[in-house]
Amino acid sequence: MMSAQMKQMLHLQWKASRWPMLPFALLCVGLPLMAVSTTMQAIAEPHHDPSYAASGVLDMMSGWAGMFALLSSLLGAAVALTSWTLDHRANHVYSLALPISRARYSLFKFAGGAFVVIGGGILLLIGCLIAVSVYDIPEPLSTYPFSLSLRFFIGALLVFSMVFAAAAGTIRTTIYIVVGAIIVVIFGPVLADIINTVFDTDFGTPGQLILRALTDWPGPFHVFGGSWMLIDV
Amino acid sequence: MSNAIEARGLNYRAGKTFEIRDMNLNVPAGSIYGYLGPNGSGKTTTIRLLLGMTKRISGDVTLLDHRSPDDLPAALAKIGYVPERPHLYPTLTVAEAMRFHAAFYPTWDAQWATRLLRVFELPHDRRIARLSKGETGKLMILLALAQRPELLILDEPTDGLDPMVRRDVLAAVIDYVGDTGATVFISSHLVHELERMCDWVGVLDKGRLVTEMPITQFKAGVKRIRLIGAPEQALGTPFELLSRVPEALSDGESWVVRGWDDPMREYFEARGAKIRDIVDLDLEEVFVEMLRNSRQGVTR
Amino acid sequence: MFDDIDPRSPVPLYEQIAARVRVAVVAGEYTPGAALPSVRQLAASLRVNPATVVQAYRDLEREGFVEMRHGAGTFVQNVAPGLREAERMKQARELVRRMLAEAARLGIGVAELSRALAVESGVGE
Amino acid sequence: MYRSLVVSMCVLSCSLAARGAAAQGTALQDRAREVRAAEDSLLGLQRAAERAAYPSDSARTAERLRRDPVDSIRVGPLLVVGQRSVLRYAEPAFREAWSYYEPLIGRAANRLEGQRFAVVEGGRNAVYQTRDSTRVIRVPIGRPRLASPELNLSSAYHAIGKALVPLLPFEVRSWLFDVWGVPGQLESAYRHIARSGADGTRRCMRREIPACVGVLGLQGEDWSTWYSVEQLQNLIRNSDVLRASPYAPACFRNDAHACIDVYRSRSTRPNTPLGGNVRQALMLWTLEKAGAGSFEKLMVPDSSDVATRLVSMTGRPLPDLISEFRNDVELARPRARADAGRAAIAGILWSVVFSFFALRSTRWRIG
Repeated sequence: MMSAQMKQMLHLQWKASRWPMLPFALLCVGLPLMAVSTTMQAIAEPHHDPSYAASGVLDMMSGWAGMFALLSSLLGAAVALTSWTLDHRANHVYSLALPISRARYSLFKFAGGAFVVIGGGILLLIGCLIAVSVYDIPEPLSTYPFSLSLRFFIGALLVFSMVFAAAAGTIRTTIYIVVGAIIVVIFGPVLADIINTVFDTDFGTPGQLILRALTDWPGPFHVFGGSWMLIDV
Repeated sequence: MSNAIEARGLNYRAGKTFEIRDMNLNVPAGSIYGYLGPNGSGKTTTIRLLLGMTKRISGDVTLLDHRSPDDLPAALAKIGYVPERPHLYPTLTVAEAMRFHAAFYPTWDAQWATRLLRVFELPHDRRIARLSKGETGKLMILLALAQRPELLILDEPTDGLDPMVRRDVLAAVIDYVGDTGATVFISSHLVHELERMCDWVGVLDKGRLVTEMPITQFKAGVKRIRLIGAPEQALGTPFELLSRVPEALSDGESWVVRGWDDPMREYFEARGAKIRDIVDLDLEEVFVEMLRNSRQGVTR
Repeated sequence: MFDDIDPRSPVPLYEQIAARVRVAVVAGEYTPGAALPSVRQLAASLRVNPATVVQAYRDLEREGFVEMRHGAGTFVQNVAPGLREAERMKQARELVRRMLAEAARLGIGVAELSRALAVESGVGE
Repeated sequence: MYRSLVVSMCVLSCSLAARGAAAQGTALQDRAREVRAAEDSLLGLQRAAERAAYPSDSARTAERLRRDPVDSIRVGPLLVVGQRSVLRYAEPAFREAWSYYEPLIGRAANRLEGQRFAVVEGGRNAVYQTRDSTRVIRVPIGRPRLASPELNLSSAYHAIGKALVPLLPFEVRSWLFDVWGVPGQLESAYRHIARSGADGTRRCMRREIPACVGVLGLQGEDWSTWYSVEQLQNLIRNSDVLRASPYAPACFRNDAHACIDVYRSRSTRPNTPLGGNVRQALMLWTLEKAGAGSFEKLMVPDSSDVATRLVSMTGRPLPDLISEFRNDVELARPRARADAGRAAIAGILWSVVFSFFALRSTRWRIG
């Protein structure tokens, strides 16, 4: 059973994020419908050779893939921001006066946000299932509503947890993070170049290293590097 | 437990201008403790230090026998806190805020909360963002009271509220104290408001706790004495001299003293000074003279 | 009845409350057996510390004006006639003392004062 | 304050997804082309650098050569030349690629004796010159920390393939479009087959093996096995030149021969339904199946066609062979689902890590 406190935190998250989440909810259902319907319209145009339907669908779908990923990360970021803004607005005074530890409160908040993200994933799944059942998908293509929705949910959860963690900090910690990132990006390559010339070593530039560490498995952004196509071979 | 709040050697610094140095604060259990100080003297900061919202440099704080900040959740479960500025989630309605609050406090008294809601005439289905200032203040007090705390910490609870609301709020607090004997720590810069209800006062000025004593002692025999030919040195006085200033219109001097008793007239007569007048002072005037004294460092 | 309680007065609040009750009792406003407001009620309505009210009631009880019955409340006693007279006199003298102090500050002599008293009370009747 | 962070993160995730999507569509089968393009551009860069370095800056060149001298290593019969810093990364790639080819090509390895490969680091200029530039195969090699090691391996495969192509007879070379493939491209082959709209490919997809044989170009240029009449009509209709052919009206009246005549009359042909990649994948797959000595059968310098050679290499009838190839390709169909599962595990783990950071959210927020 869910504790009364968790229930209240969920309710709070719901009240805080329902209006900002409305456009996201519409997009989650609408994006797959939009993607599939425009694709199907494009390949149904008179001058389009129907025998090339499959390759047309694949091309269009790879164009839409980025939109799914973008929506996923925007959803995650928006949920994270809405979960903390209320606390930021009053300097966290109310939550600090509650008789629970700070970690427990943050965990409640995290869980509340994660529920909203799950909701987004479910809406996207619904949209995907509707989209692939309404339209005839040309052979030999397959549809991947479940794996795309899973990917969407994971991507959103990931961005949510990152932004949530950053927003959980004070302004000071955020400044540290941003300044640290800027230093790595600006001075990292210079430093790496100096080290490489002086010691004749061959580290890559930190930027490249970091990018690879982030995107290759099991890096945190790996999920954004895979296939975001609802319809694929 | 003899003290509901105890701070020992509290140190804090903010920037270059404000600091709290070696503060010792004792709020006796069961008392109504008035924490007085002009705006900017550090009342709110002290409260945040006590409640573990602001990090102190050093010092020990004990709340209801729980050490802060290690054992804060246990202490906070028994503390009703009303901050100086609204802190509730503005998107919740009044009823929702009450349900939220209730979930976190095992001692929540739903029946009494409902009664207070009626007494305060709060619209239960209105969003907090749309409440008036007075309504928000009343709701904050309602939440703090309905959790039936052992210790109420009120930070300027009536600041900016109209007299009607002020009266309702304080009456509710006193009603609760009369019922339960809870401790109240109430900060204000409005002295006369606290005058009738407090039994202890702490006076804060520029981060320094100037004095801390029972209010009867604080007010005992406080007089303004207008003198002609006042002695240069005020040594060996049988009373406590809070301040002395030259009179504006005559060549006399005006002394504010504490612990005055009529036989002490002798002190002046023996030194050739003539008493023109002795006037009673209220708490606010004592407070003002106290601050003047502490700032000028007049000899005691 | 407690409207003119003045926290700024040098007279302690409990003393002021006790004095109001005493006056009411000797003036016959409170008949014997009548219940005083509960501590909690009176404190809340006056916005004074409940301890202050308790102290006032205790003083009154010691002086024999009221009786505090545990759990039931505070009730006006049947005041002995001697006590009633003594209290009335005490109140009268208190009034006069205050008047004299004020007069002294204004430099008004006792003779002037008693003349004024005669005039005022004559006009008043 | 953290809003900018969010924006940059969204941009990053979006671009990654775009990259991922692009990769899904093209990268695998186009890796060979990319490597070649990179090589060509490197060649230009290198020449320009050499022109600049000779002779005006010879002192600097000498200095660079002193610090990082040119060396060579032998990998089987192959000779790999390059600066030591680059050779370090080229060597494992070449060894692995050669260990794949050696059993396949058997005694033909002798024909590669002394074949030179000049390894050039991407982004830097080579500071040495080669004597016989026509015989030398240039190989772009990246530092493994920057470019993935698989890319270097692919470079090596490709370079050795370049050395192999000249050994083949004309029929085989032209069938392969002069390119030797990279092993393990069955998934890419599946993508090509799935994308292709040609009637023959569709029928191949539906397990019609003769159609597979046709679209793989194993029956010569038999277009009627590639495209249906309607498809040919569509293709002709969409081209001004072909539409103007005198045979076009007959073609539009569903005369299949006339449609072929349309192309003949313009000395052109329709595109092959499946590109070189699928043929190259079939070739390597067959070699792997056929085992030792089969490469020599491929090399026999007579005019027998590829189909015949495939049969003689494996000793199996062609439909049997192609059917098995088709099945293997279908088994190699990319599994998006499995990929999502792995990404999900990583994503959830990272979310837990980040949530742990969030749990450490400080209570010292004011003052």
